[in-house]
Amino acid sequence: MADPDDDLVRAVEATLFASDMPLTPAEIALHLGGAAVHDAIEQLAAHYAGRGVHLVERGGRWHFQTAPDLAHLLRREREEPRRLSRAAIEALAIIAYHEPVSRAEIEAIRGVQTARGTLDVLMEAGWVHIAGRRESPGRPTIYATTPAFLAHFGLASRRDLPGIDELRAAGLLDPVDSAYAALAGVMPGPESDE
Amino acid sequence: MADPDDDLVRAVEATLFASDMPLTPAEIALHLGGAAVHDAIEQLAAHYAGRGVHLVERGGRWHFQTAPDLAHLLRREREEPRRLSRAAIEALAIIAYHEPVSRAEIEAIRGVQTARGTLDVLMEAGWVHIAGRRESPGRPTIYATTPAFLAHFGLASRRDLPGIDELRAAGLLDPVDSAYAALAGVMPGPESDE
Amino acid sequence: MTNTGAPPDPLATADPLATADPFATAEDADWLPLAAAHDDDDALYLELDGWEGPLDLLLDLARRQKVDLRRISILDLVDQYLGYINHARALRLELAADYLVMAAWLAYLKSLMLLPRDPEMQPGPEELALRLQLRLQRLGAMREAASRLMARDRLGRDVFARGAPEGITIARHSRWTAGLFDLIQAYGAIKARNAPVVHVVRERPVITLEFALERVARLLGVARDWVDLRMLLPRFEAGADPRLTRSALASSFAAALELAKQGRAEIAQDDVFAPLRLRAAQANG
Repeated sequence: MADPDDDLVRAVEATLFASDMPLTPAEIALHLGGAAVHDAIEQLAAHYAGRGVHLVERGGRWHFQTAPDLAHLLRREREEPRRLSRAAIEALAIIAYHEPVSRAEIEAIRGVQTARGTLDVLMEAGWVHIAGRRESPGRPTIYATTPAFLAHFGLASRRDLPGIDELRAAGLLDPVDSAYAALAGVMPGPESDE
Repeated sequence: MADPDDDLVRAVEATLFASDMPLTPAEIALHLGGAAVHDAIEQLAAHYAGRGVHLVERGGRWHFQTAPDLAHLLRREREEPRRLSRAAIEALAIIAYHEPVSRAEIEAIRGVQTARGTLDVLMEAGWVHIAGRRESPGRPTIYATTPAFLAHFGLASRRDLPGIDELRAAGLLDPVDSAYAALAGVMPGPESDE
Repeated sequence: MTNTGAPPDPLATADPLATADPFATAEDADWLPLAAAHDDDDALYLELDGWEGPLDLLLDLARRQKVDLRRISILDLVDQYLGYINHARALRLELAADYLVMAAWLAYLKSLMLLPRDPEMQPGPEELALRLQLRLQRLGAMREAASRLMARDRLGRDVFARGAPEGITIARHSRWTAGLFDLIQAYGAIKARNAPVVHVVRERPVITLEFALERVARLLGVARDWVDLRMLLPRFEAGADPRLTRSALASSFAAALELAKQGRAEIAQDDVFAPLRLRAAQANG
């Protein structure tokens, strides 16, 4: 316990336990007078790996959460008052797998117009934010996911999105135009035929 | 980890971690389908004893809290220089010249009420302390300056404060009107000409 | 906007219905109340079991072929779709327009696929069919991804953050500053403010109207000659407050007006901004 390394581990542990939001290593270090906290975080994550509480990384931020296998014991009895609609769930998935993506691109995939409120609901939940505008005609607003999205769905980063590598390899994240062009062996865009 | 005892310990750990209030053993047991949780709690408390977070009992209820020796980490201090308000510096001056004085006396001298926070600021700064109570009706609290006050203002003792005569010589006792007139460069009145 | 299922030009003349975008039509709801979607007979969902538009219905029908989406038969799919729509019509279900638009477009696609190929036509029926297939694959992929995402251990539902974190705060600690001069100046100000009140009404740097009236009347006397008003102003020593001079001019002017009004003086001015001249009232003159 007198080991200074242990002291740092304890300090990082206490800081992460006490924080009411996930912290980046830089934020932890700032709190601890600029100490190098990387090793301490690794040590803690390893220590908690088998316990009832895990230390996890979500989008570069660390927080403690209960072990997933205990979900059946802890799941809250009361029903969620509101549930995401299918439209919102699909829009969220499309944003996550394609980000950054415009509303028109979401609609092109879903084949239906997206009600104005749908994206608002996702932004209100804190999972999606406006990521700027695309430098294309009309300069449409583009959307991307937030660190809170990663935290909520238990993803260390977007690379952990289920099946994203397979989808990308199969070309299913490419627009229909370029997928068609690839299949038909032609350049995308209008063909200049006679 | 496959040990059922360990599973119970993990479940108790997660339950206590996720709870938003301290829990009695009976409440924990209720959460976990009526299991006997006493040993698991003991085990957890022992496990956390040397860590950055402790499992502690308060009035029969258990909860996690930051190790006492690390509690200072929860508040990172940042010092910011701030100027005293006019009200505060006037109150301080009155205390310095007239100590010990009661709040009512300060107000009588200043001619305006003194907000409660004003004296708090002076005490927080370490320049004023409560010097007891006056043996008069209502036994009001009386205030006096501290050695830190002398140190901050570079005074060897209160006798170093300039006296009334010196203040007058320095023009600091001139009525506000004439001080203003002097600044504005106004001639004193029209001469009575022929 | 990137709707690649847009019909080719010939289609536009062949069937005006099909010029409408067969995709991107219906709007969708946002938050579903728990299990309420089926209870309210929303005309938009028209007992079509809650499909979100024709592409959604097509995807569901395609999945019933129980083959990889890359291997579905578009002709069979078209038949299934048209069959479904006809069935719904037979049941007198109210169909949203976009389902009918899609039906018309698919019927046209089917006719293209069955008729002898017209080499002039761009894009050809194979391309239209392939593009439809690609769209179905993409929608299917996202729908599956969405359900896998939703099935993950979600924070606040399956895994939980600490229930009662102490919170970490940055306490701002004020270091108060004040100098000795501030202190004694403040004390001086209090003392001055509360010094035994001896009210000395100071003469203000103005010439009052009463003063000017008395002075102008006295100087004007019974002068028969015109006098410039400025000659009647009190003289101040050099460096006197200029406000005093202005005040004297203003009140003397007002005094002149008052005297004229009383019939004790006459005023003349030859031009705008010219000197103002004054003389005693001429008896009945």
